[in-house]
Parts: sequence; C-alpha cells; structure tokens
Amino acid sequence: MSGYTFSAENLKEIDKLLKRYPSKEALTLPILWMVQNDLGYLSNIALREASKILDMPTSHFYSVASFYTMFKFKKSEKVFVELCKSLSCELNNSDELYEYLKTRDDIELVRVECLGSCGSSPMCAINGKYHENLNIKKLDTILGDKDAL
Amino acid sequence: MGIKTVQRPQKSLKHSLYISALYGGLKTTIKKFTQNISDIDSIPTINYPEQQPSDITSRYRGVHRLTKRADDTISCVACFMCATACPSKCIFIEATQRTDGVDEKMPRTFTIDMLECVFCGYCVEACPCDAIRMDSGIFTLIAKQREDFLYDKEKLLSIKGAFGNEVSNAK
Amino acid sequence: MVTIYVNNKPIICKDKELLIKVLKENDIFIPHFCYHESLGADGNCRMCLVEIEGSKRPQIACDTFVYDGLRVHTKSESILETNKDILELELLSHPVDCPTCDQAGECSLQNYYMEYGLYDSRVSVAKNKKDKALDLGSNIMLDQERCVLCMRCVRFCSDITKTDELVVMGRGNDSYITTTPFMRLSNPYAMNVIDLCPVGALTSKDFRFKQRVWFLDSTQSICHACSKNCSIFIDHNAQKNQNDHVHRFRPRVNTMVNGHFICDEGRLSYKKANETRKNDFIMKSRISTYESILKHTKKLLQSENAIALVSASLSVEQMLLVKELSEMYLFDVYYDYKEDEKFGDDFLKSSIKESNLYTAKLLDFKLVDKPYEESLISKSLILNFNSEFISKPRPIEMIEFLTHEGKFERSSSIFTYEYFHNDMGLLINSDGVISSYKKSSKVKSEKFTLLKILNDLLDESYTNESIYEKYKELFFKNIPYSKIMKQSQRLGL
Amino acid sequence: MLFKNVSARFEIENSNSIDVILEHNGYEMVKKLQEFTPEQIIQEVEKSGLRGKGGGGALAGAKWRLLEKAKGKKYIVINADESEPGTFKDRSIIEKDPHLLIEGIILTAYALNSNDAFIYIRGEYQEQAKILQKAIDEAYEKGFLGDETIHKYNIHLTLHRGAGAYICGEKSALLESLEGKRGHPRLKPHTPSPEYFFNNPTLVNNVETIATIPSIIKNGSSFYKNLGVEPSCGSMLFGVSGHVNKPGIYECEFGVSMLDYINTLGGGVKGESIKAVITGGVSTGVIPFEIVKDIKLTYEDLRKAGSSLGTGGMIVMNESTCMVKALKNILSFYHDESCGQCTPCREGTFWVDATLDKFLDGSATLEDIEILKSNSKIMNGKTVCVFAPSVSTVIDSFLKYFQDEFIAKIKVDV
Repeated sequence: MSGYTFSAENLKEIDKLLKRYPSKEALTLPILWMVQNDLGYLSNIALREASKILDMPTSHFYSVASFYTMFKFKKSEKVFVELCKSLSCELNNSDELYEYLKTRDDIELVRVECLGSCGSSPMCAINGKYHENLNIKKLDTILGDKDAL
Repeated sequence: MGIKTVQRPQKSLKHSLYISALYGGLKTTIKKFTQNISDIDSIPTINYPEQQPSDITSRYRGVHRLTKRADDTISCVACFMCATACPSKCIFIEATQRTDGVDEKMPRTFTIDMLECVFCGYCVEACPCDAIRMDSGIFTLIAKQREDFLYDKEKLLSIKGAFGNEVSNAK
Repeated sequence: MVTIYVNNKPIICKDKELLIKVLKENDIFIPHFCYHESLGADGNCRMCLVEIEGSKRPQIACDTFVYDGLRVHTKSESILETNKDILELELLSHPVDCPTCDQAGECSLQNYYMEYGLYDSRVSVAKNKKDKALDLGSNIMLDQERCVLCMRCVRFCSDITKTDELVVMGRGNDSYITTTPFMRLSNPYAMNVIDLCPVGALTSKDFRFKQRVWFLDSTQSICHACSKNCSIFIDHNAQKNQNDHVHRFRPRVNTMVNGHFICDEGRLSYKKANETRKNDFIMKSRISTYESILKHTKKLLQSENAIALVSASLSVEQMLLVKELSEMYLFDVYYDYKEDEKFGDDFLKSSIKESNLYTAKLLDFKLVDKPYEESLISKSLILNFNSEFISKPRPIEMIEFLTHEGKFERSSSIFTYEYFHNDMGLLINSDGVISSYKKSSKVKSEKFTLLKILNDLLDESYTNESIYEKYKELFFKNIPYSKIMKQSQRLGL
Repeated sequence: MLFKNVSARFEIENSNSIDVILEHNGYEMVKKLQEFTPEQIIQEVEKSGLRGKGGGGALAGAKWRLLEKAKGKKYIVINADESEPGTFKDRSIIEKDPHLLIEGIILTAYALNSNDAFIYIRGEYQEQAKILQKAIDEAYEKGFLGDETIHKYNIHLTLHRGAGAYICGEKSALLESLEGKRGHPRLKPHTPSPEYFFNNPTLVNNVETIATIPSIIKNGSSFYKNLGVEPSCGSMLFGVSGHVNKPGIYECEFGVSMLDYINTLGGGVKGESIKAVITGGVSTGVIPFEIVKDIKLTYEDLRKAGSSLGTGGMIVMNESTCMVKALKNILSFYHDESCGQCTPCREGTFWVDATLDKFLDGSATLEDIEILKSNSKIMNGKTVCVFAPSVSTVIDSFLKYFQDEFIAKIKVDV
C-alpha cells in the first residue's frame, strides 16, 4: 500500500486554520473534507496520516466520520445521485423520480433527507450539484450529458 | 413447659376382648375381599408385565428426552435452567460454543442421573426452548449397574416421544 | 452537609454531590446504564430519571447536583411509568437471548425488567439486526445486538487507559460499538470492560459458557499477582460430587488500592488456584501422613542447624508464625523477590511480583544474597516456605511448605497447604496499605492451612486474629484487627 | 404584504458580489462602526425585540447579554446548518446577499467583543459554501475582515462545513461538531449561561437573526419594534412549499394571515383545497384548514394553535394528501437523523417509523395507535435536546387532527 500525503496547498490551509480555532481537534471535519475532496472517499491510510497531523487517535476519525452521512469509506466510480425524499419533494412527486432512477444502473442512487430545496422541489443532487424543479424528462437530459456532470 | 397429665380410660371387658375393634379395622378389607372374589374382572390392577398399562397420557412424566429442532439439530442451548430448577440436582451440563451456525451455545455434555431424579418435571417446566420433555412414555428404568443410570446427551437424544409432535417448539 | 429528601425520607449528604451517587451510596434503587462511579455520567441512557419537586419534567439523577432541601421521588407513579417505558425501548431491539448469554444473572436489563414487571412484549416490528459473537481481542467477545450504547466501554478506553481501541460507529439507531478498524483490544486492562458492561454485550471469552453466574459463590479476596494487592472477588463453586473450582477473579471496589479495576494478568491468575498440589504430605519421596512428617520435622529442627527461606507472598500472619518458629529454634529467615520492570506501570501493575514484600522487610527477614549462599555451607536443614527462589541445595535435609508443584520433590519432605483462595489473611502492598482476604464459608477445606501447620510445629494455637494482635503494637501501628477486616488501612511507608 | 428588509437586495443582479453590494449601501454600518459603542449596539438589539429566527424564537438580546457578561475569550458562531424539511430561508440569504450576513457578523462581534467568528454551514450546501467563501475572501480583500480592517476592529471569519447531520442544527450539537466531534447535543446547564466552544463562551445565532442586525442598527430599534405585532416584532423570511403554485421565500412582517400568505405570495394551493399545513418546518405540528384560516403568522398565534412558528417554512398539503404517508415521511426523517445518544430518541424514532410502515402495508392494529401515542409520551421531555420532543409534537398533532385516517388504515379482521 502506498502512503497518502496532504498536498502543499492543503497543508497551508491546515496551518491557516490552526490559527483560527482554539484547538487542533476542531480541524477534524475540515481535514476529513480535504481527504474526501482529494480521493473521493476516506481511505484508511489517509485517516492514519490525518491522525498524525492532528495528533489524535485514528479511532476518533472513524467514529466522527461515520456519524456524518456525507463521508464515504468506499470509492464509487459511478455518478452519485442523491435524491431528496423529504416531505415537500414527496408532495411534488419525488417518488416518480425514484422509480425512474431505480431503473438506471449507471448511477449510484441514494435517497437523502432534505437538501434545502423545498421551494424548488422535486430535486436531486448529482455529484453534489443541485438540480431543481425536476421531472423525468429533465432528469434524463441532465444524466445524459455525462460531460456536464 | 408444663406437663399435662391425662388419665387413661378405664378398660372394660368389651375393650379388653378387642373383637369389635378387630372387626372395625378389617371391615373394609373383608368387604373388598368378598367383592373381588365374586367379580374378579373389576380389579383395577393389571398383570404386569404380561399386560401393559393403557392409561399413560402425554402428561405422564416418563423418562426424559432431549428434543431436536426442525432442522434435526439439538434444541438445547445449555442455559442451565433445568439444572437450576432441579430439586435433586441430578442434571449435569457442560456448555460449549456451538459451531453449526444455528445458535451460539449448546451442551457438550448433558447427563441426568436417573437414580437421583425424582421425576418432578420441574426441568420440563423451566426449559425456555422446549428442549427437554418427559413425554417418552417410558415408566420403567432397568439397568445392571449404577453407571448405566447416567443418561448422557446421546442417549437422551435417541429417546423418541411417544405422543407425536417430535419437533421442539423452540424459537 | 445538607439534607435532602428521597421519597420523603431525609438523607444527609455532602453539598453539590451528584444525586445518583448519593442514591447509590444509600442503597436506594436507581436504574442506570451509562453512569459509573469510575467514569462519571454521560446522560445518554435516560434510565435514572427521577421526579424533583419544583421541576416540570423528570430529571436524570446523574446530572442533578444535590442542594439543601432537595426533594426527590424515585417511586412515584409517573416515574415508575417513565422508567418502565424507557426500559421497554432499551429492550426494543434486544435479541432476548438470555439462555445463551453469559451475563444472565448479573444483567441490569434483567434486573430492571424484574423490578418494573414489564411482562408482555408489545413489539411487533422487526428487530434491528447487528453483528454477534465478535472476538475483539484480549479475551473479549462483543454482541452488538445486546448493546444498549451506554458508552461505558468506549469511555473506559478513551478516559482510563487512553488507548482508544473502542469506538462507536454510525448514527442513531444504527450506532454500534466496535474496535477501530485494523485495531484489536490490546491494553493490559481491557477485560475491565466486561465488568463495566451492564448488559451482555461484552463478555469474557475466558469465562464464556463455563458456568452460569447464579451457581457461583463470591469470596472477598486479594489478587496475589503483584505487590499492588488489588481487591478482588473470587467466583468459585463446587459442582455436585466435584471439588471446588475457581471460575474467575473480578475486581472488588476499593478506593484505597485499585478503585474499580484490576489488570488482565491479575484477573487471569485465577488459573493458578485450580492448579494446586495434589498430594498432601510427602516424606522422603513417599506419600506420608501429617503426623509422621510433623514429628520428623520437629526432630530435625531440634537436631540440625537450620535456615529458612520464605516467599514474600506469604500473608502477614504466616510470616509472623515463621518468625516465632525462627525465634524458637534460632535460625535465620531469608526472602527473595522478583522484579519485572516490563510488567509494572503507573496504574495498577507493580513491577514487584511478590504480594507481601513489605511485611518481609518489616519483620527484618534478610534478603537473599551472598551471605545466604555462604551461610548455606554451614547449614544442614533448609525450610522452604513456598519460595520459588530456592537454589539447588547440597544434599542436605530440606523441608518444604508448598501450595503448588515444587522443583525438588524427590529430595525433600513436603507439607502441602491451602493456597490463598481457600485461606484468609492479611497482606501489605507496596504502598503500605494493609488489606484482608477472606475465606469462603461454603468451601470445605481439603488441605491444612499453613497457620495450622506452623501452630503444630510451635505447639501453639494462634488464630489469625491472635497472632496479629500479639504484634500489632510492635509492627502495625496498633490498628485493630476488626478495622482491617472491614476495610483496607494505610500503614504508611 | 411583501415587506423587504433582509431581502431588500435579493432582486439585484449579482447581489452576492461585493462590488455590486457596495453600490447598494453594502457595509454601510460597518464603515460607521466606530461611531457606536458596543453597548449601544447591544441595547438597540435588546430594544428592537429581535427574536432568534432559527426556530426557538427566544429574544436575541437576552442571549447576547449572557455572552456579554461571561468571562474569557468570546466566539461568535453562525448557525447555517439549515436542514429541516420545509426550511430554505438561510440558503436564500447566503446565495443572494452573503455580505449582509458578514456585515451582521462584524457588528455582532464588535458589540460582544469577539474577534473570531465561524459560520457552520451544512455540508450539502456545497455551492452555497463556495458563494459564501468567495464573499468572505472579498470581504478580507476589501478590508472588512482581518487583522487590519478599515473599521479598526479586528475580526476573523471562518467558514466551517458540516457533513450531513440534521442534529448539528441544535446549538450544542453544532458546537460539538465544530469542535471536531460527533454531533451529540450536550447536557443542558442548570442555570442560564451561554454556550461554550472549547470552554470559551460563545454565541450561536441563526443566519437570518444576524442578517437582521444591520437594518436594526441602521434604522434604529424602534423601526424594527414597530414592525409586526408585539411581542412578535419585526419581519421574517417565511417560506412556503409543497402543494402551492409559487413556492419560495417571501419576507413579511409578523402578523399577516397564513391563508393570505399562501394564497397571495404562494400563488394559491395546487389542487382543490388546503387540507393541512405544517407550520414551520417538520419539527412543528400540523394544523388542519379549519385552523389555518384563522391563523396569523406570529409566535403566539401558532403556539395557541398547538403548533409553533419554528423556522417559518410552511408545507402546504392539499386534499389528495395521505396524512399517514406524510407522517411516515416525517418520522423516517427523524429516524434517519436521530443522533443516537439518548435511548428514547434512538429507539423511539425507530419504533414509530417501523410502526408507520405497518399502517402503510395494511398490517397495523389498534394497538399500533397506542404505540404511537406512548412513544410520543416517552419522547417528550425525557431527552437531552428538543429533537425527540419535536417528534412527539408531530405525532400528537397528526393523531389529534387526522386519527380517522390512521384508523381507516387498520387491518380489519373478517
């Protein structure tokens, strides 16, 4: 297994943040985000590296990361679709989108809780980017344009 | 503590002859004797062993047996409830890790000392898994030596129930 | 000091003390999972809700501090109802596999269930499935389905041992305890989580399926694995027609010595109690009787030039009698001890492996070194009191007093005596704290105690108490025997 | 009906760029910062009757006073962890006028003598975080933030991203999360005291609350106090979604009629009629049309109706809505989002969620209604935070007004 190193840019950012927060511990989430943005998931080696930087046990990182739904421990190559399942979206037929998305096998589909787009429901986030006021046709067009995702 | 002195009753001739007392004591015996002589078929005893009893029901507490589950594995999980409930402390269990994936635990040895057993049936009542039953219908225990009265796991498992419903109701 | 009222009964306690602590100290039933004296409160289990007059909602006793005039109710109808409902939720996804669970009999869930008389399950939804029978290392088995997520084990590993092997992963109802990925439980105190776990989630692999706990008798004793002298319970029983068997050691709370914990090595040293000598009395390599070997010893003591070697693990009383014997027959007493730097730490493990070194020094026994080797030349009799340090003696007479199989049985006469688990006595640890270990009244002694043998050699009839009383002024700061029997006492260094 | 205070610059093109905003009175109050004393700002906020817009509706001034009196280094934390279904108002401020928020933060920090502020934004708001980060960078560049500022008050502002946990919107859980831990709410203090961030006294305020500060300082407390109906003073970004024709965020004074708001600004109900409205995010109760028609949007009115104003995000449901399904949706949200710390919440949310499944697949019995009720009881007031009590409120309100629908789903033994 090869190692993991934080990029110079990230290390600079860490240094900057260390001055802002009263304690190192607070950098847990920023560092986890750095790793996930970099690799697409949280690798064990990266977490060990992170634990060295913050001088904290690795157990802390696993426990914290598993609490938050957005952190992933496995890499996915597929397009990541998070379909909102909360009430406003459901009232505006998100179930229909769900039935449609279930049939597509080129995506990794997760039904997530409210993403804060109740005013423009139904919606989903594709690779983190919001797509709102959806219908099947619109969704099909968006997913069809692989380069834009 | 004080002592209370009671006067013996005075004996009369009638009393010292004992005839009326003898009659009183033998009244029932004599009555039954004459009855049985006159109608030999109504005697409630049977000629055992030529004749076998016909009135053993499923509730009769016969020799114990260990039941099996639907998948033919032992039901007992070695929880020791029977041994705990046993008033004569005649159930000896050693538990071990179960490896067939059915449950976590099972008895490595399970022995009942039939010579000490009082056939109270508490073990059956205590069992949470319907693993031990006394529905074998066996009421005679015969062996040539003491050791043979120690019924081990294999022997207890091999005894069949006499009233159907072979499989344990364990969950 | 303030007065509070619990269920309308006054209790006097320290101001600002934690309410749950006060309740527990006064033996008032208060259900709880997450609070533990050694770990403090976490406030997550919500079992210890009590009614406090003047507050609208029930409050958790583990986050309430007492003040003068506080009025608490633990038995009011609404609180009983609340406790019952929360217990029902704790049991919601519990597999209820008590028949196969080693915790059965000492399980908080069972106890509270009985207390709150919750008889029929209302649950008709599928239970939450998690992993079972996971081996976490260090003799610990985890069953995630039985876990109530009280976090005691996680807090133990982060706060007490600071090794952080255990974590809680996931969120909400899917949370579960596990070891950090790529890590196993491996700290020398890990098995304490078994005692900390209030339910059957963490159980001992060593004790797994060996015995149901309600068959066990607990004896208050002291661990003999090092000179820390941690207070323990010896859990043992004798099955019908069988000899007594020790099944486990458990820590016994003693704030002066070990707090709530013991180390794993000490905990597993129970095995030594089951490995004691079989043959009782041996004279010149043959099985003999007590009387003849006693007579033989007395004769030798009178005629030969003797020297004695004692194990620094003998109890205070045993050493005192050895001292008496040495004064009667005018011989020197030596002791030796083993120091294991790797074993010791700054928590509960002492690098000195002998449990009563303090007393050996106190009674002016001599340390085995050169003079001992030299003086051996002129001696013709060695008395060995259970010491492992005896070197190969010249072919001279040796009389041994042993608990376990010795090294030189063929060349000596042996008295076998009871190991500490079936005996009573006093020990002084490396910090100068004197504690007592007791003898189970349920076990019939098979062997003689060393005290009895020494008494017979001395033609005396000392009891544990009388021999201590005789010397207490001289050596033990006049601390009354009864006080030590009750609680450990500090002698000071 | 529409009243533009916080949302005044929302319509301007590129309103999130500092150059545009500076042409429209941006940072007006910050430039004049040294004309005020901190005490003056606190007093203005106190007098204005400003209430926290995060859902609780407690007086902001009182919270500020607690922090002001506390000793030690002080921190300001802005709660932008807006995750409640039905609520999307903070998002509009962040997207459309982030500089208003920054201006508010500078004023707040100055008033409370704090030099470090954090914005805790929910992880899912990735685009919004970028907009906000850009705005912060611009503000640093223009000298509004940093060590040497044009207003002579040092302040650092850091954006901190959450990672997907609704519970982190609870202020003590938010601070735990900010400290780099699992977002478990803390045990509540026994006396009124500020929150603590690594043992430093800290103010946690909602985005909208802080974004309101500049207008209060600019126009004076009496301006704000006279808006709305006492004691619900001022205006609020109300949101409407669900079965309406024009869902969105519209700022109004407190006290407008809920029905008017839905019909006028929300464009009226999709479908025939309003069946029920969830009043302020799913943590508040549901009220049927009969009550909706008489409700004014104030904290007090909604409390009287057995619900609460919450975050002001209304979800409108029309006659076709199945209330059992709606409750199932909400309860499964709670089941997913419970942090798992306290037993009643961890197990209770699981149980009610699973019980609702029984209603939907037709296997429910009368006892299941009892289970919903008893769980609602045990979740109310027995936990560390108000997450579980919210679940109770929701279950109770659904059963109070729509129990018939639940009973109709119960399996009938033939």
